[in-house]
Amino acid sequence: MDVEKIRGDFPILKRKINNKPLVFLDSASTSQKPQQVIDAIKNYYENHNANPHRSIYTLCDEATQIYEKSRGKVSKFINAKKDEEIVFVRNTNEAMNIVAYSYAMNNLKEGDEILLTIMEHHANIVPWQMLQKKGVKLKFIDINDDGTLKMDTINDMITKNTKIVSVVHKSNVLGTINHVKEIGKIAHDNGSLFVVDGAQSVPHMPVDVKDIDCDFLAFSGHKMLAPMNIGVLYGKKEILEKMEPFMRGSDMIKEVQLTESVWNDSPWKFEAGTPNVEGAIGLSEAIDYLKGVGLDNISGYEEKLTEYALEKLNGISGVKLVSPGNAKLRNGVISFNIGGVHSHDIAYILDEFGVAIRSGHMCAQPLLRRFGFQSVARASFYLYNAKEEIDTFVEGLEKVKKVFGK
Amino acid sequence: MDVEKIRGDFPILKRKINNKPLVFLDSASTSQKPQQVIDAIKNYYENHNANPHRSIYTLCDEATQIYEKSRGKVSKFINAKKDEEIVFVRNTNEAMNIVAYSYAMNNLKEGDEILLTIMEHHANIVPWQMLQKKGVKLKFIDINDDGTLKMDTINDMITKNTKIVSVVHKSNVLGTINHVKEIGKIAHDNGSLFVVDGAQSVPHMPVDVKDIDCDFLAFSGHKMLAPMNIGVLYGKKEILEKMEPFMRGSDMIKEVQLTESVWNDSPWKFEAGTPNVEGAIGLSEAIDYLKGVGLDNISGYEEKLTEYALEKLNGISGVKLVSPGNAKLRNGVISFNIGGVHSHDIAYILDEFGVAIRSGHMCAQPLLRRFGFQSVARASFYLYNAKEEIDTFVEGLEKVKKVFGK
Amino acid sequence: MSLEMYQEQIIERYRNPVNIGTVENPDATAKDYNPSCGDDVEIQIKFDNDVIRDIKFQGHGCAISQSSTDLLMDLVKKKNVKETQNITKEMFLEKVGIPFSPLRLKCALLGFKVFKLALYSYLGK
Amino acid sequence: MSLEMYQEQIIERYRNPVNIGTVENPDATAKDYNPSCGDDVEIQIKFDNDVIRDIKFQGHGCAISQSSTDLLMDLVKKKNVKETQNITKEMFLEKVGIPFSPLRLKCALLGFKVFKLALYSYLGK
Ligand SMILES: Cc1ncc(COP(=O)(O)O)c(C=O)c1O
Ligand SMILES: Cc1ncc(COP(=O)(O)O)c(C=O)c1O
Repeated sequence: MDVEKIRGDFPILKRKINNKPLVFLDSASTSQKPQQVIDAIKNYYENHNANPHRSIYTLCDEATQIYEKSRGKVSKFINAKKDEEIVFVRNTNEAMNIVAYSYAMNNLKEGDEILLTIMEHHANIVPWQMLQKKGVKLKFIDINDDGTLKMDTINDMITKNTKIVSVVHKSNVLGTINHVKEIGKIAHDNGSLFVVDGAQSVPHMPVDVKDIDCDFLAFSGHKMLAPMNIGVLYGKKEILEKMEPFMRGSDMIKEVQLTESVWNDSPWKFEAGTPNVEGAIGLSEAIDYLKGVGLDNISGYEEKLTEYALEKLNGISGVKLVSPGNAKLRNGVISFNIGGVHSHDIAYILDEFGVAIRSGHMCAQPLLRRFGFQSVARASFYLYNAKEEIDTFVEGLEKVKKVFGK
Repeated sequence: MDVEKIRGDFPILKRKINNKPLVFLDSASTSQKPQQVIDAIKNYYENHNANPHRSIYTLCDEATQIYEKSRGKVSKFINAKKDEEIVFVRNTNEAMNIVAYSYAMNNLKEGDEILLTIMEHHANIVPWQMLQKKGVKLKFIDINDDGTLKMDTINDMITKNTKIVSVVHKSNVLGTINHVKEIGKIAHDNGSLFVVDGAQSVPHMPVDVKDIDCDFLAFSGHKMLAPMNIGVLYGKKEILEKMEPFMRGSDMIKEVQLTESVWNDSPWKFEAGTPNVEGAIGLSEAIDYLKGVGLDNISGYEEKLTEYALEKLNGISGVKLVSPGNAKLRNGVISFNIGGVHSHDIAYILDEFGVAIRSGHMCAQPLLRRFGFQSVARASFYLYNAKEEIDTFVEGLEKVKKVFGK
Repeated sequence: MSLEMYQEQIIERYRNPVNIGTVENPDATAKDYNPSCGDDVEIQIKFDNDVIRDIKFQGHGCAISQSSTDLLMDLVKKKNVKETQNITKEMFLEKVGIPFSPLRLKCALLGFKVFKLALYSYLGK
Repeated sequence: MSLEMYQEQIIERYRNPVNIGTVENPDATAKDYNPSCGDDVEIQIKFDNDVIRDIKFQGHGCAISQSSTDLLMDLVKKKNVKETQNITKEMFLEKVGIPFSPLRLKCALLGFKVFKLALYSYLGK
């Protein structure tokens, strides 16, 4: 993996922040975009833009092809059985809402249970809370102090009433990778639907839906080099087909009468209105880029960076990792605090060094509470980060301690 | 208005289709993008990209500012009272679904009525059909043969049970501009909520929500020079504040406990997950462009093009307009048929001349049925169309007649 | 130039389809739409010992979708289920022999899709 | 360099806030969050003839949000409702006199926002 070459593809890395080169360590929040993706957007609007599926002219056909070929690209990327299993959405949040509104609200009833984990992102908690008004109960699998899931408790927590098990593949705070294949087997043996939040896994490691055997997988393009507002809900064809649509309106229908309509086939029945062709081609280009580098190479490289960073952090007194553990457990995501200093102050002082890290509740308040934190700082790595950037990060942390007189 | 200069701003107009210059007459479906908008997207990703609202570093702050300033720009463009009345959505369809799911599903009950018109786009029909399962009745105001709404029947159709009146501002098939201010007054006098589908009006004419006094206005950026997948739901602050959220998840909350959450303030409570900063800056740039040319100039110019086109079409035997009427009634939208030739065949043959028109049901099947059509052809104009392009269009129509031996 | 798709035959079949109508007591019926344009085709089939005795269609649509459906009927009539089941899109297009533009393949294949649906529903019985 | 925002005073107030705690039988209470980080501030006020007799806060957050809230209390204590009602964001920031970075204005103003909410709730009574 030629990191220097990769860095050259990302124009924003030339940006100066407070007169220092940008050190972007917040890719778990959103990723930067390579020139290839930016150019694909530009090329789309300069040469092919039209509203797909709607008419019979060359541009419209091109837009349709671009859109549907991108669906095929995504399908292959996660090894889906059929392209029709890919629903284009805005982001992971929307994907989860489709499952919550269209599947759960229509199929679950009083007394049913949904099994989640304590390490979920809000995107995989808040949509399910809506089900409580139907008398559905939410249950949360706890974690060990090293940030791994208490796998041995699942069999006790799952019951005949558990209709849905929904689990994050890789935690955005801990970096923990959950054993989704194993959890999926428990869920299916129990007759439960199995949903995976792949927002942090799909961008960073090979993910194979056939191997995992999940019923749904949700992820966001913007975290994997693609533009904002394109994401994916993968769903098994037979489940999507039986589901009610979510958004209703144009393009998701075959025929509209005044008081009734015939739905379009899935996945189109879940894509109301003018779709995001720009986002689709951007995502397709991003996938090409990631495949070009190799997902295995990326996760291997991130592990090396994590190892180096953990070593450095261990040398700074007062730095406390949210969950301790080696690079194999943390996978490019390091959440930490410095005793008595709030994460906002850490992030702000690092910004003076050009270093961008996330601070706050990480959209995972229940997890933070589990560890007794209200907010944390997080550095996360991606293929374009250089080892030297970690040195700058560490330099910034020393300054934080100085400002706060530690 | 310097049309040649404007045309120079739209790179796609240099495109050749079947060796002929592109003549794009399908802007009512989606518009092309000026270089200024494309460059704004590129500049965003090359220099400012981050996930807004989430952290404390320079890029994040820039992305937040870009996003929220764009909201302010939209707010001023439609003369909203407050910036918080602008919810960023994907498109008009989603905007209508927010009102249908979050307002109507929670507030309407058996026996209530929703008043629509027969000229609605599917986006303003299908979401409301969902309410029928709650026992809500849909009623449709009819139109006159010239494509204008039967204004005199509204008072008879509106009843004390009418909780929502939702009307298209400008028809995407007929070009008719409805008297929304007047309809709104009737609705409000009746105590009904008043919703306007502005997908076709906002891009083409000045629209002022204070003057119309609508409770909601929906429109799509992609029809007004902005990128795909950014749109707007305007809603009066006091109504948005009282509404339940739609999509649930991250960013739309202030606090998340395992089984309950505190919602964020509106409009953010309607914007779950990573927002579309790219789309917002694209829309902001598009608004600057449209304001620079002047909405009044644009609608005036479109009227002139329409006049010229109608004159030419009148000279072609066999061409039948869906609704007859002068340029003042048609406002840049001309839907027609050629006796015995299906609209797809018309569109396909025109494509040989480089001319792109819409063909099909126009996402307005009830309206087409009202006029006895199953599908129609539609030419629609925008600020970048030249008079000569209409000549090419007419040349193509002559060929259609020849192919079909008319 | 791809207008050659509009051959005499297509225009003629569009104006005066041969296989239009309904079948008495059909053994299989199927209908589908082209969602982008609202075009539709409904096909009815009467079988006789697994042989297509009669097949008719009704529909609304462009010259391509309607005439290609009409031509399809010629092709499958009197054939036995097995034979027609094995016909692929590509074989159908080749047999019809009209140089359909890629842009119009969805139109050209609407009737074919509905025919397959009808076959499945018959075999599923 | 904008780290000058972290003055002695700010760090000191962050470590040892003067006005932290609760008020007995408060006449007004308000709480709000900074949604992007989850920081919160709750303010309680006891009035005496429309004069702020006692005011205290509790909260979680960064040095900027917590110390600026603490400083705000100094400013409004013993003042009368009318006077404090007229204090604008700008006036508050000027009086506190710390060169808050634009990036941190939301933090610096969280307590101010909650204080205003508490005033409204009192006046609304
Ligand atoms: C009147 C009208 N309403 C709604 C829409 C739907 O817009 P979108 O596809 O952007 O949701 C359109 C455009 O197709 C329209 O013309
Ligand atoms: C694990 C996880 N799930 C879901 C999300 C939500 O992603 P989005 O904001 O794109 O919907 C994120 C990212 O913030 C995440 O890290």
